[in-house]
Amino acid sequence: MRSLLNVLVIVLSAALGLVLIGVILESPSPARVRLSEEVLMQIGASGVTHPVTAVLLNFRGYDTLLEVMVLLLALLGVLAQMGKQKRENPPAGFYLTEPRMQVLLWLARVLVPLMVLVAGYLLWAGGHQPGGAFQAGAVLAAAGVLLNLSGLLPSWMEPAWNLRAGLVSGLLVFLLIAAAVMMTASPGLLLQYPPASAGMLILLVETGLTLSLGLILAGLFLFLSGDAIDDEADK
Amino acid sequence: MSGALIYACAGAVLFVFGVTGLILLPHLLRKILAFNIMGSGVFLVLVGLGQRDGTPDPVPQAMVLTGIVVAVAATALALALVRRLLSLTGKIQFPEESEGLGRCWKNK
Amino acid sequence: MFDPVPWLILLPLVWGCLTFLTGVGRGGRLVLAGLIIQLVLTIILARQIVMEGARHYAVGGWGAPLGVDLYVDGLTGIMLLLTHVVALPLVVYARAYFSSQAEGASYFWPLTCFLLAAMNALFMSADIFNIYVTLELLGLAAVGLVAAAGSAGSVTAAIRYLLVTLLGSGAYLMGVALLYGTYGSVSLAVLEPLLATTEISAAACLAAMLMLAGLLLKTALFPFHFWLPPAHGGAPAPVSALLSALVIKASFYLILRLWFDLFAPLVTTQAAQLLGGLGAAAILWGSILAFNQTRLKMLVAYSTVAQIGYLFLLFPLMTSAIPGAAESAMQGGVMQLVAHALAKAAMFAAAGVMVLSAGKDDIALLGGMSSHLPLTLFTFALAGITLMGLPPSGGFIAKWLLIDSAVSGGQWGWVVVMILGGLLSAAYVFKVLRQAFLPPVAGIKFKPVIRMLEWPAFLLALISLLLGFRSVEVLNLLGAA
Amino acid sequence: MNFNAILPLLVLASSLVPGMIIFFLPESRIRLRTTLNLTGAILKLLLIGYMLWGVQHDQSYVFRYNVLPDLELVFKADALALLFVTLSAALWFLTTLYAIGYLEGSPHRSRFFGFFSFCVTATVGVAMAGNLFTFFVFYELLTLSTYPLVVHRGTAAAIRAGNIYLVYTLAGGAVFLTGIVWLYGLLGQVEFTPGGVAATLGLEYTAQLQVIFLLLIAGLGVKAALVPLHGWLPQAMIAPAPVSALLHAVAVVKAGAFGIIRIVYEVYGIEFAQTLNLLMPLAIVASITIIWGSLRALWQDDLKRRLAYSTISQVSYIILGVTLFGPAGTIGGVVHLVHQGIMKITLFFCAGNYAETLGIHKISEMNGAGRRMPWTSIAFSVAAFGMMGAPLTAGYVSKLYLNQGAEMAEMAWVSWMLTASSLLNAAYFLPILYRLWFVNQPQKWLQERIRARGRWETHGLLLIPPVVTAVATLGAGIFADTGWSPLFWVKLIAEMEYLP
Repeated sequence: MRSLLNVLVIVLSAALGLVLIGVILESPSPARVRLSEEVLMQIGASGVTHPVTAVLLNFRGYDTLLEVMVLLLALLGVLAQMGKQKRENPPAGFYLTEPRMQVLLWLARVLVPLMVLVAGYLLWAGGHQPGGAFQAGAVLAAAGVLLNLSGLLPSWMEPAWNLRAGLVSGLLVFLLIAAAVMMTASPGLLLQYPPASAGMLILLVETGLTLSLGLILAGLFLFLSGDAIDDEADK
Repeated sequence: MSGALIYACAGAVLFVFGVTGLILLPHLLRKILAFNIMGSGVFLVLVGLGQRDGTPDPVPQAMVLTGIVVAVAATALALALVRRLLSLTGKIQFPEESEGLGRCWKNK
Repeated sequence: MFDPVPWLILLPLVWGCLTFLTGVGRGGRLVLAGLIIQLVLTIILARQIVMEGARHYAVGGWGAPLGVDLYVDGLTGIMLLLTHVVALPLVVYARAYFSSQAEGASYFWPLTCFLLAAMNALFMSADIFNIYVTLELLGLAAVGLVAAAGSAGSVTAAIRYLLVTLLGSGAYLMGVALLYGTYGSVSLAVLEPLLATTEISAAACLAAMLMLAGLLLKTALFPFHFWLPPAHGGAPAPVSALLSALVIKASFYLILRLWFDLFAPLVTTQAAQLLGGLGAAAILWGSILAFNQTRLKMLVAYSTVAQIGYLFLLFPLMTSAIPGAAESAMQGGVMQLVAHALAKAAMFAAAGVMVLSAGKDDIALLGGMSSHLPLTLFTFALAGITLMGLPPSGGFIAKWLLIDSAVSGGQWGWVVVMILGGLLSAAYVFKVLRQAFLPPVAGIKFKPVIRMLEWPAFLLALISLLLGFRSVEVLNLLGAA
Repeated sequence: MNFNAILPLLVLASSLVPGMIIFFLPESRIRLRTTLNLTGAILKLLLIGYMLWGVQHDQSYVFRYNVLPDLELVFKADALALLFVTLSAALWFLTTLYAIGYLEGSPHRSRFFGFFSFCVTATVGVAMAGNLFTFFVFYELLTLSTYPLVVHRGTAAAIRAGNIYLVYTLAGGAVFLTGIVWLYGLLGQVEFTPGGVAATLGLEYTAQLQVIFLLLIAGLGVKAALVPLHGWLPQAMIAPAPVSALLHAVAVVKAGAFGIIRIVYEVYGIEFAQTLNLLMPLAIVASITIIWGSLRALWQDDLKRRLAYSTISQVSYIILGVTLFGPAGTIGGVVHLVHQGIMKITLFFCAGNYAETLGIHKISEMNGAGRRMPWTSIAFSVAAFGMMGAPLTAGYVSKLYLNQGAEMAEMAWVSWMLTASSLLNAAYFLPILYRLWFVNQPQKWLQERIRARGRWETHGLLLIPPVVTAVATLGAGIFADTGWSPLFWVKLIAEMEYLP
C-alpha cells in the first residue's frame, strides 16, 4: 500500500514535470503585458535608478513591507521555540578553545570589520546597481554568525528591550514612513512617495531595514545556537 | 528556444523534484531541503519565463528576491521547529510516520 | 473622506511591533484596544462599501499593472468584519486563558497581531503575487502559534502544518510564475480581462490547477485534511479558535475569488462537481471521525474538517442555470462561512474552558460539567446548534439557502448530503452534551475558572445564533458591488 | 410598530425572558425562581385572554420580520393558534405549579425550569407560527429545549432515552425541512391561510405535491408519534413526571398533531388535499396508530408506559378527525387537541402523584391506592372515563363529532374502528380503576415519601393541578354548548375552513 502510494506520487510528479515543461515551451499570450517597459518608463519618478530596487522599494514596496514582516514572524516563531532553561553566563563557542582554532579567530577579527564595510557599500549601491538592504543585512548577519562561531559573540538569550527595539526598528521605520507619506499628502495613498523626496525616503527605509534585517537574520541563528551548546553540554 | 527557457525548464524539473521529495522523504531535514529545491525551481521559472524574449525583466527579479526572503524565513522557522522536536523526542522524523506520505490518512 | 483601507494593514502591524517591544507575554490590553479601533474601522469600511460599492486602492499610487492594487467589495467587507468580530472576544478570552495557563503565552500577542495583519492584507489584495506573500505570512504566523504550546505533539503538528502550507504556497507560486510568464502581469484587474478575452492557454489551465490545488491543501479539504486536526486540536484553545474560525477561511476566500473571477473562463461543471464531491466526502468522513474522537478538542477539530465540506458544495450549486439558484448558493456558502467561523470560535473556546477545568482533554471526564460550568456547556450547545444547522442560527439560514438552491436547481444529491451531514453533526455535538449531563467521574475534581473565560465564548455563540435574524444585513453587504 | 403586532412577541417573551433569567440563577434562589415562573405564566395567560377577546372582536395580531429578503418570520394569533396557545399556557401554569412541588429539594432546578420555560416558549411559537418557516423554527427549538428535560436525571437510562428521542426527532426534523424548502421553492411563500395555498399550483404538480406531503407528514409524524415513528415516546417516559405531562399532553406530540392540522387545512387546503388523494392514506395510518397504540397499552404494567401508548393512540384521533372530510370531522379532530391535552395531563399528574407519594410505578402495585389518595384517584378516574369517551366528559364530545364526521365523509369503517378503540381503551383503563377502588390496599406502601396530613393526601402543589384539570375535563364535556367551551371555539375555526 505504502509503496503503491509512493509510486503514484512519483508518477504524478513526473507527469506534472512534463506538462510544466510543455507549458513553458508554449508561446506566451499575444496580449501579454510588457511590464519591464512600464518600469523603465516610470523609473524616473521612483527616486532610484536601478530597476530592481525601484520595483522592490517603490512600485511593489508594499510586498517588501510584508516581506520584512515575514522575517520578523519567523524570528518570533524561533524565539517561541527557544530553550526555556535559564542560562547563566552563556558559554560562547566553548568548543573553539583548541589552539588550531586560533586561525578562525584571527580570520574573524579581520573579516568582520570588512564585512561591515561591505554591508554599508551594498546598502548605498542598491540605488543604482545590484545591492540593497537585504543583501547588506545578510552580510551583517553573516558577520554576527562568524563572530559567534569564533567565540567572540555570545549566543543570544531572551532579548532585552534594546535588542527587541533593534529587531523591530526596521519595520517600524518602514511603517512610520508609509503612514507619514500617506498623511502628509492629500489625498495620500499608502507608501506613495512624493517623487522629489522618494530617493531620500527609500534610503531611509533601506538603512533602517539593513540594521534590523541584520539583527533578525543573525537572531535566527544566534537565538538557537545557545540551545545547541546546552544540548552539547548535556551530553 | 532561448536561454531563458532552458532555465525555466530546469526550474520545472527542480520544482517537481522538490515536490516529490517534500512528500516522500521521511527525514525532516531532507524535507526542508526539498522545499528549498522546490522554491528554487519556482524562482527559476519565474525569472526564466519573465525574460523569455531576451530582455531582463526587473519585476520577476524583485519578486524572486521577495520569494527568497520568504523561503529563508520559512526555512529558519522549520529548522528551529525540527531542532525543538529533536530535543523533545530525539528524532528528526514525524513520530508516527516512518516513511512517505502514507500515514497522513490514518487518523488515530 | 477618511479611508480605513491602509490603516487596516498598518495598525495591526504597529500593534504587533509594540507588543513585541513590551515584552514576553505582555500587551494583551494593547491588542484589545487596538482591535476595538480596527473593528470601528471595518464597520466604517463596510458602510462605505454598502453606500459606494466596491473599489480599488492603488498602493504607492502606481496602480496595476506596475504597482500593487488592493480591492474591497462586499465579500471583503464581510471577511474583514467577521475577522474582527471573532477576534475581539477571543482576545478577551486569551487574556483570561493565558493568565490561568502560561503555556504558549510567550509570543502570543505579537504573533496574533501579525496573523490579523496578514489576514487583512490577504482579504484586500488584488494582486496574485502579493497574495502569495500574505499567504506565507498567514502560514508562518499560524505555525508559530501552533508550535508555541511546546509539547512534542504540537511541535510535530506545527512542522507538518508548516510543510503542508509551504507545499501549498509553492504550488500557488508556480501558478503565479506561469501566469506572469504568459500574460506579463500579476494584477487581478489586468489578468481577468486578458483571460476572459483571449484564447484559453494551457499555461493558464495548469496555473489554475496548481494555484487551486495549493489553496485546497491549505484549506484542508478532504482528502487534504490530515494535517488539520492535530494542528488545531493540539494548540492552546485561543489559537485553535483563531485558526479554525478564520485562518482556514482565508484560503477558502481566495479559492472563491479565483474560481469565480480570475479563472471563471476556465472552470468547468465537472470541476465544480468534483469539488462538491470532495466537500460531500469531507462532510461525511469528517463527521464520522469527529464522532469517533475521545478527546474533546480533537472532536471539535474534526468537526472543522466536516464543516469545510459545506463551503465547497457551493461550487456545484453555482453551476445551476436556474436564476436565483446560483445566487442562493453563493449567499448560503457565505452565510455558512460566517456562521461556522463564529460558532467554531465559540466551540473551541468553550472546549478550552472545559479542558482547563477538568485538567485533561478527555470527553469521558466531562460528566457533571452541566452543573459545574453551565454557561460554558450552554455555549457549546449554542455553537452546536449552528453547526447542526438548526434554527434560528446563522447556520440554519445558510443551510436553508443551500438546500433551497439545490432543490430549485434539481441537484438532489447535495440535499441528501446536507441533511445527512446535519444529523451526523448532531451525533457528535450531542456526544459531548449528553456526557456532560452524566454524574461526574469518580475522583475528578474540577478546577474553578474565571468568569472572563466563559463570557467571551458565550458572546460568540450568541452572535452565531442571532446571526439568523440579521442575515439580511450580511447578504446586503455581500451584494454590494 | 403598533401594539397588536408586538403582542405575539410579548406572549413569547413572557416565558422566554423568565426562562433566561432562571437559567442563570443560583440553585438557592428558590423564591425568586418561583416568583419569576409564576409571574411569567400568569402574564402569559392575561395576554392571551386579551387576545382571545380581541380576536372575537375582529382584531388581528400579526408580527412580521424578514429573515431573508424573501423569507419571513411571521407570528399570527388566529383562532386556531389561540386555541393551542390557550391550551399550552393554561397547562403550563398548572404544570409549573406541579413541578415546583414535584421537584422540591431535588438538584439542578434552575436548569430544569430554565429549559421548561424555553420549551413552553417553543410551543407557543409553534402555535402562533404564521407560516411554515416559522413553524419549523419553533418545531426544532422544541426538540432542543425538551432534550435537556428528558435527560434531566442524568442516569444512564435517561441518557439512552435522550439519544433515542434525538435520533427520531432530529431525523424527522431533517425530513420536514426538506419538504418545507421544496414547497417554498414551488410557492415562494407558504403562509398559513384558511383554505390552503397549494391549490394555486394546480394539478400539474400533483406528483411533487404528493411527495412533499409525504415528507411533511413524515417529519411531523415523528412528534405526533404516528406508527411506525412512535418509538421514542414510551422511552421518553424516563423523564420526571411534569416533563412527561408536558411532552404528552401539551408540547411535543401536540406540536406534531397541530402541524398536521396546519398542513392539511391551511397549506394544502382540505379540498385540494382530497383532490390529491392525500387524506385516505393519512386516515389509514392514523387508524393503525389508534389500534396499535391501544393494543400495546394493554400489555404494559408500568403505569407511565401504559399512558404513553395510550397517548400514541389518542393523538391519532386528532389526525383522524383532520382527514375526515367535512366540518364534523374537523371539529372532532381539533377539539380533541384540547380535550386530549386536559385529560392526558390529568393522568400524568396522577401517575406522578402515585410515584412521588407512595412509590407506585406499576399498575400491579396500585391496589387500594384509591382509599389512601382519594382526590388523586377521583381525578384519575374522571380522566380515564374521559379517555374511554364516557358521557359528561370531554372525551365524549370528541368521539361524538368524530363519529359524525365519519358518517359525513362516508367512511363507515372509521366508526367501527372508533368503537373498537373505545373498547380497547376501556380494556386498559378499567383494570386500573378496579385496582384503585376495589382491591384492598397492601400492608405497607412501597416507599411512602409524603405522609398524609389531614385532608391533604399529598403535597398541596401536587394535588391541585390534577383536580383542576379533572374538573376541566368534566366542564368541557358538560358545558360543551356554551360560549366558553373549546368546542364553541373550534366550531368557529371549522366555519372558516369550510366557508364557501
